[in-house]
Amino acid sequence: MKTIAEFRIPYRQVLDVDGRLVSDLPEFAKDPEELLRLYRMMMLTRTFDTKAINLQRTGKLGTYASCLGHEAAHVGIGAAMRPEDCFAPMYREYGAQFWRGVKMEEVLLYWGGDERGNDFAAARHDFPWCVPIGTQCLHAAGAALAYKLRDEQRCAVSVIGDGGTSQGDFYEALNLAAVRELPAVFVVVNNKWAISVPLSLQTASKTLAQKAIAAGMPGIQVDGNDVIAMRQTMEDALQQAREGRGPTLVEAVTYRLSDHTTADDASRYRQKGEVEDAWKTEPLLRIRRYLMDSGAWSDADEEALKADCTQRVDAAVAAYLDTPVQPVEAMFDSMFASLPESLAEQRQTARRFVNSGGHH
Amino acid sequence: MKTIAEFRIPYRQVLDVDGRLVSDLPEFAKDPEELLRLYRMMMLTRTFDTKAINLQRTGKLGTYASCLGHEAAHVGIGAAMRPEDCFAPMYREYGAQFWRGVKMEEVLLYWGGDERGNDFAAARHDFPWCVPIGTQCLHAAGAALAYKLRDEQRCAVSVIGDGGTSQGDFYEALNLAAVRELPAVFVVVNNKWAISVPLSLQTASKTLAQKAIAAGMPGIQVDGNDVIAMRQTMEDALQQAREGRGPTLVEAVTYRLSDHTTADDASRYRQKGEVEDAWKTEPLLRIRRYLMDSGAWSDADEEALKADCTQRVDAAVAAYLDTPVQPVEAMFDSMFASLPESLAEQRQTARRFVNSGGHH
Amino acid sequence: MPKITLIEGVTMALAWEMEHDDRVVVLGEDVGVNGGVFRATAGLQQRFGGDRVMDTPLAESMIAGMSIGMAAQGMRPVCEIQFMGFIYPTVDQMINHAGRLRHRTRGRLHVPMVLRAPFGGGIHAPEHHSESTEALFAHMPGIRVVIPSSPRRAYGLLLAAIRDPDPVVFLEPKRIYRLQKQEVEDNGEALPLDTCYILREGDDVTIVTWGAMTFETLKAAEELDKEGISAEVIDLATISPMDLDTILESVEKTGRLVIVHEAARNCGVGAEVAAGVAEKGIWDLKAPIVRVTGYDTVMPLFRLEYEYLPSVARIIDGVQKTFED
Amino acid sequence: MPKITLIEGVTMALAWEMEHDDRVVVLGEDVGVNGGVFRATAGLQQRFGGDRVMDTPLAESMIAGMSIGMAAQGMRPVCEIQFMGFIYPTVDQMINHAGRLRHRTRGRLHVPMVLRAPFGGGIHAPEHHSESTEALFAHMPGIRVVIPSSPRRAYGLLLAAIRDPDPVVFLEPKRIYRLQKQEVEDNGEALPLDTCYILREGDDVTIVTWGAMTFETLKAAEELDKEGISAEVIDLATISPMDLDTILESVEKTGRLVIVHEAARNCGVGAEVAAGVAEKGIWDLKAPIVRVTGYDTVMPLFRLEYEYLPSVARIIDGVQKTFED
Ligand SMILES: Cc1ncc(C[n+]2csc(CCOP(=O)(O)OP(=O)(O)O)c2C)c(N)n1
Ligand SMILES: Cc1ncc(C[n+]2csc(CCOP(=O)(O)OP(=O)(O)O)c2C)c(N)n1
Ligand SMILES: [Mg+2]
Ligand SMILES: [Mg+2]
Repeated sequence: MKTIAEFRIPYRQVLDVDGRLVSDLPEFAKDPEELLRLYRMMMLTRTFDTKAINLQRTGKLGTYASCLGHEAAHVGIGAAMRPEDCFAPMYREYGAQFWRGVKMEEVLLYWGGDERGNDFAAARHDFPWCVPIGTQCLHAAGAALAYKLRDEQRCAVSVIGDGGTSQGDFYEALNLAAVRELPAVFVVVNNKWAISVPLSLQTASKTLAQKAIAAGMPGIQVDGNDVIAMRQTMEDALQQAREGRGPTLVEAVTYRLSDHTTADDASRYRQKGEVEDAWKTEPLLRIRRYLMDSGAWSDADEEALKADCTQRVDAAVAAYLDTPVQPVEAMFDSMFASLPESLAEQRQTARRFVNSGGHH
Repeated sequence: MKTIAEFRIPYRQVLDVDGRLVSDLPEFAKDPEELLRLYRMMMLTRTFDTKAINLQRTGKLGTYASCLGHEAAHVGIGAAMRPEDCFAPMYREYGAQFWRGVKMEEVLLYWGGDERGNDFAAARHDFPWCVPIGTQCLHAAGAALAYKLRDEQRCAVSVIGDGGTSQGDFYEALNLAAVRELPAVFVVVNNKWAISVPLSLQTASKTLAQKAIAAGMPGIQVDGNDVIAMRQTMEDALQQAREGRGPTLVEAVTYRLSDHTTADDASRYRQKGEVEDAWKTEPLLRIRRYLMDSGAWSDADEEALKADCTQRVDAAVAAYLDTPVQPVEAMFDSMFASLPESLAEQRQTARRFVNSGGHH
Repeated sequence: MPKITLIEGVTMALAWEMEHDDRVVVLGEDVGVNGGVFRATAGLQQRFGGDRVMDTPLAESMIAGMSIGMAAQGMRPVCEIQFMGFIYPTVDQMINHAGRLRHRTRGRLHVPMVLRAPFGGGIHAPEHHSESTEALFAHMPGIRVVIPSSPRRAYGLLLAAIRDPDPVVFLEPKRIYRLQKQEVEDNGEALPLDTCYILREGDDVTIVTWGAMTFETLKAAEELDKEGISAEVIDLATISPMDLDTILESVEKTGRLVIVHEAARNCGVGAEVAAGVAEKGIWDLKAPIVRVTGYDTVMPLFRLEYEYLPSVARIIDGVQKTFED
Repeated sequence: MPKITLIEGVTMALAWEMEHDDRVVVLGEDVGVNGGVFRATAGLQQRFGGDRVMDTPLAESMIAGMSIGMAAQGMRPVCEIQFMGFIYPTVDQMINHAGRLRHRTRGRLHVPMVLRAPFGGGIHAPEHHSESTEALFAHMPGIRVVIPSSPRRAYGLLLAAIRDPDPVVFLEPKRIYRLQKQEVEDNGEALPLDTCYILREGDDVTIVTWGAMTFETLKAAEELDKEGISAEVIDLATISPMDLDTILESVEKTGRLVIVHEAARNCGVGAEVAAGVAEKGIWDLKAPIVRVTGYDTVMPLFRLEYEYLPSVARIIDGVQKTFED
């Protein structure tokens, strides 16, 4: 039979697992300072992540979704975006969010059960963490459409997981973005697992990047543990979007080194060996190797950085722990622009019975 | 960048618009009687369609969805399926359903506002017409899973339109079927329009068959006005499914020659010229030409067939018009296997006030 | 002043607001060239162009989700769901995001969107084209549900809905889209939300209803008048949040309450009206509260649909029940 | 006899029915090797294999839709939605197909499926993990909504739900998944659906509740006893279709009705209970009907969730209101 359509999915990697160059260094990466900025943020993110898990273990934080192993993918996204762009995350993209100005204490407040964590001091237009998987992709598409209609040179970026690619909303967003040539980039962070469901039970598609073909948009797979490849791929996709040449689907291949969340016990469903192997490919390792080999980084720098990160994280934790609980009225006061009568009455009831439920 | 995945979408046509062979005749098509069976059903379907539209125009039928121009696609599906297979239609696949034993008066009852039209006398396990677009694909996937779990050699076939391919349920069904290797075939009848929305506003994907790639399943585009290509493509896909080699997405390219439904006026949104051109490619024409050229069919046969079809359609219409309205109790009696008390009380109310609403 | 129908009131409100607010965009299936399957957006794309009046791909969750994204980024999307029977894929986006975004971001982002949909039976439509499931949306915190029952209210309430900084589900009773003409001045004047509209004053019984059923209810009220029963007819209009005070005042006067709606009875909005009065106005009641509603069945195909819809006779009977002892 | 928790009752019922009915299959996200995020399906895949206990891709509309397809073709799928906050993509398939298929085919096809989901707050879970929106499903014709409130009822009602030839939405109050242990014999005996369960007899006031709130309600009843108020506590159990008769009988005896639920108040199931009594039992009432419910706000994140959930004190206050005049 004759062929009426053909497609290919490209793959990008710049640094291999040992930090050796396997393809040309992109322009930005020729400036060591640029690479150090990425590395420092990856380190800060990991330091924060470790601390957050400890806070949860010691009862000072609620369920927390770790980003261990995702640092390159997340930081690469954040570093490629402009402040005026819009980020629609899922729930573990701290590396990208820190780059955009989201505060560590905001992350802690959110997982600590306080909506004020979603009231970002910076990136005011970014979407908050999104737990209902898939829905955020449509918000990104809508944001991109708003920018396009207003002729603003802004892009929207959403992140979803490998499991999330099974959701109809994900596909609907891709289809919309492509048919309207929206300034959007859809990132699939493929960390191989959706809680306990391995990729092999999630989809039969060989890559997740190829899901772009269904929408008629370009898809590319990138080594998500290679922060240089990640940032460059995002910059290319964003530039294309900004110039009105339409959206891109980026699959970042990485691995979830942690449990799904602190409420999960991954040992129930995956092999120790698999995780140990994954550790050999983790993202900080290779960029550090590369920086050290190129003489831009030393053990002393490493120690200093770690100390600095710890100090900054500790300060954020202190700020978080010092935040008093919101007054019960907060439950009502942001429901509508102005409070309907029926709610005003309930608001009084809530005040009357404050603390009667206990459990604090 | 290196390529990590490549895909191609094949296209099948056997008869061109003039009824000339453009590729080898499949086995079944070498028997003229087989081709005549297909042609007769296409003619019956078209005769029925014309009559149904007239019934609506004269107030004897509710809104009706015409299948004008889809006869080859629909009959090709029906002819390739086995009785024990399961069909999950949308709302205009009469040609496929007639082949499976659905009665013309059942179609009329349904569009005439009577649920008994969905109580097929034959194909008892087939799904009824499905108006909420996209949902039927998941029912087909579920049916296919049931057969697979029970080790039955049965397949499920669903049909969706070009517009329907934008629905999340469509994609979710494809993804599920592929990852579980279900005995299912998903047919996209691409008639170029979703009511007033042209394909160009529906999706940026060059073909609809390529949407299969997102699920990791094979996709093929077929000339949906070529009943031979259509039936053969379906037979291949069904055999593959039956043998446990997984699902296929079949895009049947055709054209909606009618208004969307009798409630629609397509002249509001599409060009006369486009429709006139489409008439030149319509499905009955080319198979008739082929049959006549090969001496298997004559003008006399044609006249006889038309007379026979008219007679059978008239009989069905008479049966439909003779069907009395259901008793008001019918509204309640099939809600649950056994009627809950609260409903029993409402059932009495309905009887007490029967006809009080008027409008009959 | 032009005499217009309810659906023309919708079109007029959309046109006015698009004319006066660049942020307003209309989107949905077939809303463009075709002007909507009921013609609610007729002429708008020709007038405002394809960027302001967009035909979307066929996906309702997408329509709601993209509208939320647009609204959160400063637009005022008014999206159309072609029939209420197809509104259910929007439920996730509406309850999990539209109604929550302001709350969960402490007001940093909000969702000034309107989700329009024709609803209700009685036009001999095909399957799934006659639903009345406003109760589903009325139960969602953070979302307003508004239903007009006249050309004037269609115009005024839709303007208010579009201008409201929070999400509004605007349900249009398609059975009366063209039933009645009213003089409506195209002056951009909105009508207040969160309040009932008293359609008919009366002393003996309060009948609360909304949407198309206001017509059967007013007919019933006329009939009852002949029997010497004076009925007050209240159009709930904003289904949620509900203006219970107006209803309580009326019941205080009449002592009797009948609720009429087309939707299924069980957990319908009528239950909330009854519960509110049973809590705060029970001592005013001289009779049991009566609900005259659609049945707890699937909306039947059209041969039986008028057996499902509350009839004038059923409403009269319901009122008479409140005079038995 | 083993003493088990509510969630163990769920697991035990699933295992029994899978053992005795080949048509029963369990499917959902993480229900396989992982045994469900709450362990409700723990051990089932190991015991019955991957064909009977299937991890599905991450898509709730898919889970509902495929279950409908399987059920219509002779299987008995019991599917799990991981949290009620993620149940909304199933609404379209449930209302448009699960609840309709028997009706629209005049009984040719039917949908013996169970849609299980943990629901409710109080476990300090993340956002969207604490919803109680049973009212949405209670308004859907053709669908049963069942909520157990004890290990015994979890076992008996789930067995009944799986055996029921029509679709059942089975909501599990996760806050009490492990709160209480009961002796439950694993004998495959189902408990009746469509009926209330009287948890405590009393003469002065009827309190209707369901799910986790039965615990606060029973505590409140104990407290009230000390004040000399004897409360009858009724577990609604089958939320829809509702067993109003048992409630009416109780109100006839007590003359007072308080309804307690965790869900938002507006158009919650409590409204239907109140409306039913205001229609059929109003003359028995010595006091206004009182609802003690969650607020019409978004369920707050966990630092405030116990300010949202009805407390024992609020229930006591609600009951006391019915004794004021
Ligand atoms: C719509 C929806 N369904 C289910 C869940 C529960 N849930 C939370 S995370 C998760 C797995 C997500 O996996 P993936 O998309 O791969 O992202 P990852 O967590 O691996 O980054 C599930 C099922 C949810 N949050 N939203
Ligand atoms: C979920 C849903 N949304 C909207 C509609 C209204 N509607 C009926 S047919 C139709 C267009 C369908 O186009 P397509 O999928 O191409 O099928 P076709 O009618 O062209 O065969 C629409 C929007 C519907 N039936 N279901
Ligand atoms: Mg993952
Ligand atoms: Mg089409």
